[in-house]
Amino acid sequence: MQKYSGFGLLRHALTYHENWQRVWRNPKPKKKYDVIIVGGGGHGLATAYYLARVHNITNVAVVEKGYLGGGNTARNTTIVRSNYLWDEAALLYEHAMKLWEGLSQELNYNLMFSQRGVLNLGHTLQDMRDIHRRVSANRLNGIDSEALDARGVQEIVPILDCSASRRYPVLGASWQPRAGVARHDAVAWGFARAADAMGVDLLQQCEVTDILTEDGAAIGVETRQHGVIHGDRIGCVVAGNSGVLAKMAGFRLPIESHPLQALVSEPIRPLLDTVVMSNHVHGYISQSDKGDLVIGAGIDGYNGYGQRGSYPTVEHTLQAIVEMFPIFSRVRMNRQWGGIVDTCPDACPIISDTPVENLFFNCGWGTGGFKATPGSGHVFATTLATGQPHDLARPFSMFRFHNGALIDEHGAAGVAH
Amino acid sequence: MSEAVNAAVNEPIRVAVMEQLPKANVTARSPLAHSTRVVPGTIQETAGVYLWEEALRTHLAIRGNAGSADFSRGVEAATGLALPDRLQCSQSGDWSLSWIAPDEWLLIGPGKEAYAMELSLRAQLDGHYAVINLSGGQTLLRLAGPKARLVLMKSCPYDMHDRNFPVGKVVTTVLAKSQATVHRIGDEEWALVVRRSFADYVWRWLMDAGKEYDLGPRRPE
Amino acid sequence: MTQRNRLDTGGRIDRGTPLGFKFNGQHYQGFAGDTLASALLANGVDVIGRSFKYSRPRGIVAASAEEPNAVFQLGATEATQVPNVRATQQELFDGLVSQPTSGWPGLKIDFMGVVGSLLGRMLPPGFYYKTFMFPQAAWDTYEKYIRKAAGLGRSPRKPDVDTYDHLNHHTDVLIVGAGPTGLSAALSAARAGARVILADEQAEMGGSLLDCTDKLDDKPAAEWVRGTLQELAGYDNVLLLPRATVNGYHDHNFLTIHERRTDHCADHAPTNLSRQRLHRVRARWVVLATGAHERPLVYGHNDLPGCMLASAVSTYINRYAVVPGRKLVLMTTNDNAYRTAFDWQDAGREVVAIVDTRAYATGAWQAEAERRGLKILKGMAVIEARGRQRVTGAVVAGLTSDGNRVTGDRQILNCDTLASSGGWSPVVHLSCHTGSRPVWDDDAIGFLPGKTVQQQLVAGAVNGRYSLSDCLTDGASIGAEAATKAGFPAKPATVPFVRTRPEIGAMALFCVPHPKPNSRAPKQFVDFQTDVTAAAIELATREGFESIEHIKRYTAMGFGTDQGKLGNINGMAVAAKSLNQTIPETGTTIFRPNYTPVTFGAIAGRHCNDLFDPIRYSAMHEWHVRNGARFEDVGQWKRPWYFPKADETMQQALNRECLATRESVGILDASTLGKIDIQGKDAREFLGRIYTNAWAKLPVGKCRYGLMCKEDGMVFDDGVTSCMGENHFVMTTTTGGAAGVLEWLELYHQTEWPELDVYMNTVTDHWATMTLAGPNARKLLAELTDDIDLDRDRFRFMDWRQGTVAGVPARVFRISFTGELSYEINVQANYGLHVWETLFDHGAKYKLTPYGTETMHILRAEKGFIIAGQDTDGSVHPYDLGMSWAVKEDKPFSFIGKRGMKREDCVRANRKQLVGIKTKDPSVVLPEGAQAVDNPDHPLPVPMLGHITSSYYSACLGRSIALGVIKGGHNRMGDTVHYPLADGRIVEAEICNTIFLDPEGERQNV
Amino acid sequence: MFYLFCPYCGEHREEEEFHPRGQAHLSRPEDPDGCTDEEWGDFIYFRTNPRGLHHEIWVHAVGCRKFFNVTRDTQSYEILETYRMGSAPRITDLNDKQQSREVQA
Repeated sequence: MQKYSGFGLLRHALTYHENWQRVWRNPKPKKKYDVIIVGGGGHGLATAYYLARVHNITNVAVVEKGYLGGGNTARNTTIVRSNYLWDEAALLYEHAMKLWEGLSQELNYNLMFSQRGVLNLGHTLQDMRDIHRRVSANRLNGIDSEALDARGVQEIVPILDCSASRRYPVLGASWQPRAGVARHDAVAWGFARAADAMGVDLLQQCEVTDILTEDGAAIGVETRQHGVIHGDRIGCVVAGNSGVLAKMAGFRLPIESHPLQALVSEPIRPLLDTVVMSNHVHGYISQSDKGDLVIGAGIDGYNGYGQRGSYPTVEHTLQAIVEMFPIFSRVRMNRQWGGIVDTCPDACPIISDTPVENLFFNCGWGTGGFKATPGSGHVFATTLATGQPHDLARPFSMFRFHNGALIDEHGAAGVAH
Repeated sequence: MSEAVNAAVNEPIRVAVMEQLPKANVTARSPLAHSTRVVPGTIQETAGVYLWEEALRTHLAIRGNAGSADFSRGVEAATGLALPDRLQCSQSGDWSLSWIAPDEWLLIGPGKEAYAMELSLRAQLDGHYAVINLSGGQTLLRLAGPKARLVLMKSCPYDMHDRNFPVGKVVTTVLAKSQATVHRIGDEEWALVVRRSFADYVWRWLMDAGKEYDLGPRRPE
Repeated sequence: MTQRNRLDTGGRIDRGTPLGFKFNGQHYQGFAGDTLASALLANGVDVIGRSFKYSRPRGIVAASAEEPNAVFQLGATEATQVPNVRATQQELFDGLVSQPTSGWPGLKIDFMGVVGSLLGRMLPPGFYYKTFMFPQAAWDTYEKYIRKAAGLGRSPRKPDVDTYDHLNHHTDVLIVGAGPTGLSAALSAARAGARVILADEQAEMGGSLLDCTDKLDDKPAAEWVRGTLQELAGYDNVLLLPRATVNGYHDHNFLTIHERRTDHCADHAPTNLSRQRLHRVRARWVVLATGAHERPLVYGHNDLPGCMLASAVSTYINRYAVVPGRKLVLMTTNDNAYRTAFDWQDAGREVVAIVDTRAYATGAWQAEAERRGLKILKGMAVIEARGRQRVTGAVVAGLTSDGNRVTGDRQILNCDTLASSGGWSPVVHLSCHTGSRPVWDDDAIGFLPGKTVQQQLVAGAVNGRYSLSDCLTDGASIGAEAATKAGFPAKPATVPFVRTRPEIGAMALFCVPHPKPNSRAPKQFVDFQTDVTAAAIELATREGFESIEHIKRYTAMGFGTDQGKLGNINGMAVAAKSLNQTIPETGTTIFRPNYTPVTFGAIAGRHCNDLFDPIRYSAMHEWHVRNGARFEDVGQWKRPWYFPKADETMQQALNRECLATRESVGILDASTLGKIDIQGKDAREFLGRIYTNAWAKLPVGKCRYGLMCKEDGMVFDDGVTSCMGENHFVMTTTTGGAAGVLEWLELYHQTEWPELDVYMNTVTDHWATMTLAGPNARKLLAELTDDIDLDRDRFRFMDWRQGTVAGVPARVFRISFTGELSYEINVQANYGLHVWETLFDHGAKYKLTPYGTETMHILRAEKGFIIAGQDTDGSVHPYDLGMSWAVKEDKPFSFIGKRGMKREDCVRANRKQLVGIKTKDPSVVLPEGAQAVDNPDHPLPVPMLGHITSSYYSACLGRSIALGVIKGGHNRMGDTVHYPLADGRIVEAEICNTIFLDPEGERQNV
Repeated sequence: MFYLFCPYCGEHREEEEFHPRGQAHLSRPEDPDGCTDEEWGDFIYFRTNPRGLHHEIWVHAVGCRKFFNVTRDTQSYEILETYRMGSAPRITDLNDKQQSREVQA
């Protein structure tokens, strides 16, 4: 793998950048792999990387119907945090957080992971109860987390309107200083480059049309472009399309695919250095290193694979942003887009074996997948390498929806007398 | 002891019905009692739009099976109004009967007659039906004037155009972030039924939307 | 400075109305009818910005929405700042103040000239992925510097002084674009009687006709425009929307139009008028008549000020009477651009040469050029521009016929303006917003709208029909087709006759080759705003970024505020060539809303500040305000939280309210609780199915508490339901849950059990509800009623009675959420305030004390009553709550939740169960949310047992009390657990029963 | 933004008046108590979630408050039909699109 550095850049500049190597190969598919990973997004590529790096399994194919990192990896608002409520989720996301720290150096690819802190605002007394509950649990789980009052919030984000005259005044927030954002494309590309360098075949423009089984066990995939590719184990990491893949294998998932929208403003001079999220007025916002305000909100309520959502969601989101930041009223929205998120009933992922032997699914991350990318790949690599779940992944079996052991991150419904 | 329970001793009471208005001289306060005083503007003739509350009317929801001849006959016998078709309103004098849903209608009339009307409906109806007194839970707003339609277009996603919303039509739709049952009662005359707890919000919204058109209080007769 | 580039005659500006404006601190003058861009060009302002990455001087390139460089900060005051306004779209007004947004280090300082080109070369695409990694901790520092350079304009620092609003429309035909195509489409549709909306982004409708020198029916084009607009304005079924950009095309023909109502008048809007308006349009049929953008050619140093689009040069001359230079070189791949040379010449300026890339260019246009004495260099191209702050010359060389290589000698033409035309790119953006992919068309040399499921028609240049007469005819027939499809049979309007010269075929050329490889050639810019060059795109493909999406993301092509309107197709062509593919094989990226940027405020509309969200009030709200209540937001309701007296702290107020209630009588406004009226003969059966407990035998006149679960067995709401009659119940729900519960009930009724005869209606707002609680409640109530027998044995706990309270007919429910003797009085809401005030008139002797939600919470916690949503969170079932008494297992119907709460995980031991928690130190109030542990010294992560759900200081008990969940808590009564707090304290506490006060329930039965 | 034909109001209405309520034609098992955990879990959580033709329930929340069924393409978002509770869809295959017009109830 060609080493990247400032010095290397200078050297290439002197030769007019004519000698840069390819970041990954365009290999011909082999007939058979030890592991086939369906889905070349961040999670799939991370899985391939950790299979090779941690488990020394390099006879691996990543099969991607479009281009690498072209799904939700490329469409999210890049927030990384680990301050989840329930132990199972918190430990999984914190595992990811620890991997994020130092990942640029490990991959020799600057992921622009910027730990500028995330605020989750509270606007009602119940919000504040939930915040204190979560912060308390986080701290005992070893996750940096603080509960702030309105004044504390105002100190961190001077441009946020924390006055009592707002419709839903800011009462406080939870604050995770280690949380932040990362450059989404770089995550996919960094993992891809490193995995490729260890021998993983990245097969783009290769669409899986069927999952082949024999005696209740998966043996390979049928692809539109390259016919049958065999694999000893198959891992599906196809956010937004998990239901479609599951149907090929003959079972259903407790998942519904919904549109999730995001939007950006035109680039403006930086004035917001942290990530601000509000469940109650319903919007979240950060500012990228390019100057765009990156904004998101909730999912649309209907199933949809259209990578676009409904306009009222955009309206509500910007109403929320203008409510929190009245000074942004004259800033202009440049672009909106949508991703397809697989939502589970308990807002937690599925990292699991399935009714089909040798077939494993990693899906259902809902709106929270990006932040877990390295952690998800790391634990799913263990599943694919050993056939047994990683300890952190064990609670996330799809069969929890049969026995009832859900991990309900929806949290409190927020109603009170 | 209440009449309902008293009666239960002899014959099972099916539904609790009561006169809800005081006999004594007690001041009623409409949901907008605090706001009606503050409509801006005094030059009534030139306003593009007029907004006022027709407070303290009788509002009864009637539920039943539209397909049953007995039911429609019973409603007509009690109210003097034919059961209106989908999205329509029957009107006679002070009373109006609006379609709300395939099994629901809204009867609006003079403020003091809710109890008598409910009794009369119950006397005429049989089988599976319901009458629900909502007189305290909602109020009637009136919007009028050449710009009234524009105010509605600012507020509701529904098609307010003449071709789609002729006089006589009734539609329940979104109004800002609340809802209203909108009835077109004349070329430039609209009636809006809104819920009590949202009335202040709707009122402030409409005043704001009408600002551009020099909103005024009740249109001169 | 004078308007040295302004012509004495012509144009559509009003020389009688001069307007003063400021740019970059300098005062200038323009005329009414100018855009900011045309006024700057009139004043000879060449350099209007510096490029983002390489700090190169940049000038105005285009005349409309595709302008990449002239992006300014507008605003005379802090509150009226607007970032990133495109000068080509901003109408001039008197007093306009503008600033460049990209002037680092300063417009006039030639930074790159100083530091040389090597630093520029250190910034290839993706350079940041490859650098700034070491040491790990330093990224924060690097990033601070990177962020300093980020962004164009700036956000205001003060709240907006203007307002924005929405207007909803429904229309038969929405026509996007009022150029020749849109106007003739509108005529056809309007005459048929269809409701038509015609929207155009410009101040004046007419599009290209406003700067066109062709005659329509032998008259100036503008005359036809005037006549057409006059006719359209006369129809009451037509709405004309100028200054209105259709920026988004959403599903089922929903489109948003951003109208700038006052941006052309002044810095901010006049009173009572919204600054901008968002039209939300549902159209039966949409006609896209969006036209095409001219595509510039890519060549060396093509970003120098003075390099412009050919059509833009014509627009400035014909529409604004501005000739943006003296000596023109025109490079073109097509006949159409010859007009620019003719316009230039007609304006009395020198045309140095027409450089036509086609060796075969011999036709009517060439003949006209020759007739005019213009020099044409055929089969040649400008390979680079010369100059520093502005073009001073063009280097011209021969081209091979395929356009791939340079041949022959180079010559230098002296000029100050270099116009180029590479043909047209149809404005297909809107057609792509709902997922349709555009399709490459070799004849049009551009992408045309693809197949769509929307009810959409396309006409004119957006469909590759570029000639004026084609646009007019196509518009007329498509307009008629749209009206017909919308139910208004229509014939195409007759269109005027256009005298034109025949055109010969254009050449598909995008990036002009250079004798050096692109990597070493002078920078050939593809996307000006993001500083993406042809070499950068080639480098991306060399590194393996082969998908057009990868190329876009790696190079940032198209990510500017112009979204690559000028550059994207050229970029795809460069990529295709580099990958040895055709353009359709390379594909295009997806265009997404917005077409041009839209103000946040306009999208938010009036849903901001006081109107952000409804505020719901009870009938007694005014009293609460008068009496100093502090309010709590519960859902959309404002509920009194507590009623502090002067100088009281919150805790003091709560202590007073609690004690007053327990010792005498308190009153709570409970109107916000959801109330659902249920009538019908199966109402009882229905309740039995949706509640966990029994309803079969509840007699008329009685009330009962019920728990509601979802199918998973988890509690989601609760409340008291009263039997009003055999066929009549009134259910209460939590305040926040009311709407959701009613919809839930209807869902089951309408989808699962339509055979049950029940009707359900909300009566939440109809009844004002006030709860009298405390030992003196009966005495007080007795003073106000003479027809309700309040005797403890005849009107018992969990009974309800009808009667009169304070002269008002009422339903009185003897139910209690405080554990005290308690009556809930319901009267029609119009009389709520009267009854409430009368209670106070009589209540003084009992020290009647109003209390809010907080005291209610304390009083109920003393009794161990749960609050759904606070003590439950969707993961606890009734048994977890210790409420097995509220579950009737042997009902004939398997009620909702029954099966769910029997699942394996729901019946295991060690579930989190609701218990009481008493701190060892009675003065310590545990924070709600605190987590219990058995061993506080356990290393991280510490195993947790469960959290505190409710916690208060109880003045009645003189100590703190709490409810919380503990793993296996029901079997751990008396155990000690520890609560480590954020401040380092570890609070010891004992697990106890949830009922802290009056375990026998005697107080409510007195 | 969707434009849905409410089969009870007999008109198209804006999406803002409706709430989606998930997959249609699921029926609650006759004998919940006789279901295994797996069967019960399947009923409450597992969905077909198709890319393409989908039958789903919507409620005309701000309007007539009636629930009804919608046949919709989850890829193109085309509404192929809407129909009342208790009736069966006419379109069960995307190839049947040509007969797709909302039931004008």
